[in-house]
Amino acid sequence: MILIIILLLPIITGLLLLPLKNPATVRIIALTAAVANLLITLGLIISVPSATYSVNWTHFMGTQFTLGYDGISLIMILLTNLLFPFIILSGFTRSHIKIPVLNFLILFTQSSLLGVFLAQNAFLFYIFWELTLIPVYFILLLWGGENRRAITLKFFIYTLTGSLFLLFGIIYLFTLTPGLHTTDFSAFNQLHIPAHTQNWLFWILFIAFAIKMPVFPFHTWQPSTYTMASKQGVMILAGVMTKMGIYGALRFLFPIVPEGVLYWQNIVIALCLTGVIYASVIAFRQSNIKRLIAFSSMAHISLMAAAMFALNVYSLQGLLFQVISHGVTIVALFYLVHLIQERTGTLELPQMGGLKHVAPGMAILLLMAVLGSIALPMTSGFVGEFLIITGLAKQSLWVALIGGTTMILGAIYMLYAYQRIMLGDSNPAFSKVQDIRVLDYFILIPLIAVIFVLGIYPQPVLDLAEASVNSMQKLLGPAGEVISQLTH
Amino acid sequence: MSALILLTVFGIIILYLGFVNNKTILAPVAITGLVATLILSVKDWNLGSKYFHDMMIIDNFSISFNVSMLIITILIFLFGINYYDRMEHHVAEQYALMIFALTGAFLMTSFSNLIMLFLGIEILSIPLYILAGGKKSSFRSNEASFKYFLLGSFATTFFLFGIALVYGASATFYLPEIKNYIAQFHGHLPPMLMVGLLFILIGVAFKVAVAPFHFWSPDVYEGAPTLVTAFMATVVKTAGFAAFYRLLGMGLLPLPGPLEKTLWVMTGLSLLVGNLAALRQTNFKRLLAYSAIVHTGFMMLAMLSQHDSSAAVLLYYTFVYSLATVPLFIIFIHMKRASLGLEELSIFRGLYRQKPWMAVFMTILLMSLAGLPPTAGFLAKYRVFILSISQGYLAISIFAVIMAVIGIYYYFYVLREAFSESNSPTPLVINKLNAALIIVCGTAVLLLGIFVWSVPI
Amino acid sequence: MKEISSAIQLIPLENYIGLSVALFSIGMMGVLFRRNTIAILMCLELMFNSVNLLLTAFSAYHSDPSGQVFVFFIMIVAAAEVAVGLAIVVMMKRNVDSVDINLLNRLKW
Amino acid sequence: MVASIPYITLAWLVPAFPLLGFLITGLAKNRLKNNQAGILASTLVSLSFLISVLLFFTMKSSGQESATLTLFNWISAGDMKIPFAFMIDHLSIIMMLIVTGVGSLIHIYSIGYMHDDERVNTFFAQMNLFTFSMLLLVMGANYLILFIGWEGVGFCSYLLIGFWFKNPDYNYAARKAFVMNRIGDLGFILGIILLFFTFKSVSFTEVFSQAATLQTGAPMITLITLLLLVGAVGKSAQIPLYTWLPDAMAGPTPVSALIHAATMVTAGIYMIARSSILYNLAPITLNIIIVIGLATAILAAIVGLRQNDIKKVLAYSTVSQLGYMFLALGLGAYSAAVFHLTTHAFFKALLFLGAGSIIHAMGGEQDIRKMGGLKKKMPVTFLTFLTATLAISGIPPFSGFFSKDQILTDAFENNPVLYVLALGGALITCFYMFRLLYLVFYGNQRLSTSHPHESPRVMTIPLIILSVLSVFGGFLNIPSLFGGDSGFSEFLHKTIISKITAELDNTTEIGLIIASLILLGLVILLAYRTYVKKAVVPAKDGEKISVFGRIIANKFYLDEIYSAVFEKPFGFLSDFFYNQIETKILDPIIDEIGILTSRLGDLVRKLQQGIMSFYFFAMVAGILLFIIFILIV
Repeated sequence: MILIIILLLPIITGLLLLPLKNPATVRIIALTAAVANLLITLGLIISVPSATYSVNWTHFMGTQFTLGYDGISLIMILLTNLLFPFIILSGFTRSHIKIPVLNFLILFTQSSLLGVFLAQNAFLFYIFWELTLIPVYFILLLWGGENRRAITLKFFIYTLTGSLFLLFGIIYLFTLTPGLHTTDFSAFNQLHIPAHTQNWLFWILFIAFAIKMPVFPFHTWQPSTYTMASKQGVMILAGVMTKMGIYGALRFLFPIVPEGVLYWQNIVIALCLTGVIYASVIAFRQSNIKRLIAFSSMAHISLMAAAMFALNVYSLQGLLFQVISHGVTIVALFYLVHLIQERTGTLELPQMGGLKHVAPGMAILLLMAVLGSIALPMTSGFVGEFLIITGLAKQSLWVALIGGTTMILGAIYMLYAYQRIMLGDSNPAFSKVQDIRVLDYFILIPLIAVIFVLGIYPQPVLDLAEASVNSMQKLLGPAGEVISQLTH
Repeated sequence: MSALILLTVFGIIILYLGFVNNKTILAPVAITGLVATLILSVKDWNLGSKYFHDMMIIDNFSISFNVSMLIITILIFLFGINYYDRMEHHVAEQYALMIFALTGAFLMTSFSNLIMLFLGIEILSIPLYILAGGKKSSFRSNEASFKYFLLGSFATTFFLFGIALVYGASATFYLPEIKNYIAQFHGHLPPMLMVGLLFILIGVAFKVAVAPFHFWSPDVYEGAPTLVTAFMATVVKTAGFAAFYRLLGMGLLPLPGPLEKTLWVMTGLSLLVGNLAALRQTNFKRLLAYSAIVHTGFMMLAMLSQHDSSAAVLLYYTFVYSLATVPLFIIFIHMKRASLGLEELSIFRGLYRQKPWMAVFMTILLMSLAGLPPTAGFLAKYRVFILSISQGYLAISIFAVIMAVIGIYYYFYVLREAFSESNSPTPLVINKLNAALIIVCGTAVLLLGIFVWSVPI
Repeated sequence: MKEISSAIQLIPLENYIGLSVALFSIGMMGVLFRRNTIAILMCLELMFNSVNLLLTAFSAYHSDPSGQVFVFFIMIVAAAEVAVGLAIVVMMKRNVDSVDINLLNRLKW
Repeated sequence: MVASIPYITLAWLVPAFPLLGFLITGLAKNRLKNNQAGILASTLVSLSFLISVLLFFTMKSSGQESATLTLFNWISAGDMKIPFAFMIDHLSIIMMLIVTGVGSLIHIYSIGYMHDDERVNTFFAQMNLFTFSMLLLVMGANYLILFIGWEGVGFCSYLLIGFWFKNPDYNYAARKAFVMNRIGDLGFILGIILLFFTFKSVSFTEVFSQAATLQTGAPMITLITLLLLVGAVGKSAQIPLYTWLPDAMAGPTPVSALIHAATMVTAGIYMIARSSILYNLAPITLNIIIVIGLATAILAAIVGLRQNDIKKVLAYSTVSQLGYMFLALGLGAYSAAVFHLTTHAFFKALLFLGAGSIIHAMGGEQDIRKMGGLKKKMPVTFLTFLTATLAISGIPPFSGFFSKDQILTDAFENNPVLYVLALGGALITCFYMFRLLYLVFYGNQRLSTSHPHESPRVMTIPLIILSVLSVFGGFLNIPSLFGGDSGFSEFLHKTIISKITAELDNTTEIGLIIASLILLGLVILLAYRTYVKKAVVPAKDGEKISVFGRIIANKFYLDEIYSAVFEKPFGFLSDFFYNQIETKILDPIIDEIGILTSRLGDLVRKLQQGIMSFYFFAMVAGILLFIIFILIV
């Protein structure tokens, strides 16, 4: 029951918002709903170890409507519900354009994301998976930056292409299930698919997630979309939606096509590492801050993807920890970038400089977020990436070495960007710029607090991840044994 | 049977009502007639009654298809109330002809004899030739009817020739007997029979506008009056597929290898040609025409992956497709009026700004056509894919998946227009009834997507 | 009836088939190559009738009346079609003052 | 919590105080008045110093070697359990004393030095943060805690080098320092990971206890030690990663004293000495360390000869002294290295603070060619500076003599060639240090404008204390030769397993010492004749100098080479990836697919000619094709 509440609370609130007129009330209601959802989630995490909610409601699009969660979903849900209050809060600005609709769409996105993470049934999963695209499509289309119509359509088609292959894969698995067919994950995980089938089925399933994450070379939609997207749009995209790809991969690939995973493991890891280097190197010379951070995010995500395919306890633990860490960090970063844009009116690094003189608070917060993203010890980023690199080293020292270069390259471009924006002699153009306001504190302080608290005391989240990794290994079947072989 | 008679009677009544030129009573009468027919046909459920020496068998299959067509026709008539109120003369004929066409459609769903099939097709087609030319003064309408007529009768001749050849070989018009006759060859048919069957299939394929026999449809759809187009795109296609399925199911299954291959080729071609041609289409009616061809391809997919549930899936698909298409045409009519007769996609600009709710429902409808969850269109496609994949047609399914992506592209292109600002916004007026109907259809599409009263296969 | 059918059966079936196929093809060629709508209508009639001929021949050979019954149906339908068709042609003539089939080509692409 | 040493439970206070200071000064930096921040920071650091002293004596008295204080469980994943724990043993207690002791002196000094800076509060906050991280580094009970401090100090040095952030060059220097450290850190972290895989733990006690079982020269151990070495090389500014240290002089002088002389740069030495057990198992690594250390020592010394910026000279001397420590490490004389580290902390901090007081007096002037004749003007500074110079040059009985002599003798035992090279380096050091001394304090003042004056007491007192230390610091470890008990090494030898076996017989040792002393005397004389008698002033930047001289003056063009080999190609690669691969290949491919399909779409549309005859033909053609198809198939 509690799950259905978590799932539906946002969307229902969103629907109630639509007829309202006054932006202020709309925002307040939306925010309260999101916060309430977060509290429920926390309560859930504390109280119930693992619940599964299943309405035997076969009339729902002809399948079993089954919600439930294990550790992996729990982490994703936690991330989603943790970030959305801030995403909504970040809309508390002066602009009054279609506030009800915007908040409705945001809450709609939240619900569908939660659906993705809660679904215990591939068909349901797919429904929500597609559903997330719809509100995001409109958020991008209606609130995006210049050239949004073309970019949005490209993003939409690109991601949908992957999704449809996923649909094909799901149906194919469905037809493989014995007797009266079903799309429950539990049934899929019991399938023993011949290796040669797994080898092609792997890509059918993986392509969707690879595009979503994105993994090199399926990333080309990402930089332009991020750069174009509105503040809340990019927060949703970078903060949560990229994690959908990771979640999906964990849900589908390892339990269902383990041999396929092992068969392609090295190639995929190679792709991911290419992505790491490629994105980091590109980020170094970007003049547009948003695109720079988009590429840095891609680098981190690629590292996480590599960790996923390293298939051992450390990398998976690190991955799941990093899911939260990266989500929080990237959202803080993008919020700051938009703050800078709103205050200074530009995103171009060459026009920046000396902002620290007029906005010291902004400078310090940005520096902290940057530290989180370059994985300085005592920030959550370090714990995640340390575990990830450990896992990669388990795979091979070279892999770890290449993956570890993010430590160096990240430091290079992030610190460069920071210095370019904030430091240097005071800039006459920015003399009027105000430092951050109360609202910004409300958003940034908690996010950055999370970064550092998790860096100093990561254990709670790690325990969550621990449980999920074990549960995953349990449900992994053959690959689970593989993992245990690799780790012990 | 009684339903059929009642329908015909009502058609004639309306024809006579044309003399008292009072348009307001036409639609109500027609709709009551349709509703009455609906009730009567439902009463025949599970009776499986046979007529005319079993030339016509009204079983659940035909009833369900009839009902779906009746519902769609009722919808169209309801929309017609507003559509025809600026037309002074010959409104009665419009309704009457549609009803007559519907009777033909009824025959097509319930035939068990090639003669009946032929009659059904013709009774369906001839009124459409006239309806397509409904706007007598308009060149386009004129051209539409002209092309439809010539190509249609040309196709009919082939169809007849095919029937003749089959008759020559099998000495019967009854599908079951033909089936038995074919069965004795174990797939290696004599050329004459083979060609005959091919011609019959082509005749039907032409009616449902399967590539490469689709050339008439974009032109006719564009030229014909929009409401007629809606009728053709939905009811006629449904009827055509009912006939097609019945033909295959009663007569020809299991299809001889070559014929089956032919049909697969047609399927693939329809998916490809329809999508590619729709990709850069700027005229909305043509766009829907081409997308209709694509949907034909999907319906073929459902029909050809021979499974017990094919009929159910086919019914579901056609109905959902019609339910989404008709209101889109209606929205289009309003936009066209607002933009003083233009038919480009750009006329949808500013819809969101002026009538956000309309835009939302248009989104739902287009999503359904594009096959995105949680709409019924998605479920329809999903079930089609389940059929084809479970029958092991993997290659064509993958192909269809890719084609679905292309489809999404142009549907969302339209949507993008609807949600972008218009440079010259003209006041858009949508009358209450139509708005209500559009909303009903949109909701229905959603609900059919979510609450479907059977498992997907 | 009997002697008619027997009379028909004097000529081997192949000839009937050949004749009607020939007629059908001639009609088809006409449809393909003529540009005058009236002529095309006539060609269509020709094709219909070739089918009728074929059907009669078959029904005679199978000594099964249903084929001939069908012929009557075809005649009626054909008549109806021609009626409609001519009406359309008249309308066309009124609009574009010609009966050339390729004159009406506004609807394309 | 194992509390084997009395008061061990107080250990967490040692880092806690600076952290507290950081938080207070950092958060309240806009409220604190002129000196409050400085005083607060200094007192807090001094408090941790007192606690360290307390711990030291309790430790000595209780005779315990080490004690661990576990605070909480930091990271645990799978079989990886990493507690957040402090370990205090003889090595770390010494480091703690140095860090907090020298640190508190420098803090006090800074109160005077940074008095006029408007961001003085930020400065102290960052200094405190640094002290905290440094203490984490030396107190960590496992390699990962050490790594936290390791990166923390790197980050603080980044902040403090770029303290005057208006100047882009300073920012660049800061970034350079951080990135170069990061390069080392990557090696370090990989080393730690391998350690974990080998020993299933990263805590010192367990690793070392298990390491005893391994046999010497095992490839894994060699690999691990090498990776750790990479970290040390980055942190302790050894070849090839030393170029950041001279640039790091962009920071305020106290920063240079604390971070880039006394504490942070010695972290590498500390870490290797800490891992002595591992390194003893990896002779190859040790030899590599010898080579690196010696090369650095000599090269840096040579470069130091031609530097004219007072802080640059000291920076290079730091690099070369660190080279000596590495040499000692390589020789396996870990305690000698740590001892030199200690004395070096005293006199190098003193030198920097003296330089700071000079710069303070000269109104920010750092070019020694513009100084001179300051002996009269600032006597305290002069005397302290002199003691430091004597100490670093290794003149007995100053502290530097004992520490350096120990390294030299160890080198001789290992291989006379090493000894000769090391001695040469020492002579060069001696030369440029006296060059500096003479140029700054002797002769006549070359810059007329400024009126140098002695620094305030808050600055001079730390100088005096430090000079006392650098004079007598050597007596901590008087070798048996001079009837000493070399207590320092004795104190350490439980924690650090030195590899030195053969003791040199006294006659050779005395011979060596005398020889070196004579040479040193000559060098000092040479320097005196050149810079005092002849009063030679180094060439202005414009003037022509010998090719060799130019090469040295330009630090062997290493910066230029690095930027040509690494930075420029990197930028080029970045542009190439983005402008060519991303925007010309990968992205267009996707677009091209779309464009291609729509082209096809146009083609298909064009089929729809709208002409009836064509439709007829198409239909017939289709039918015929299908007929042929079915008749063939």
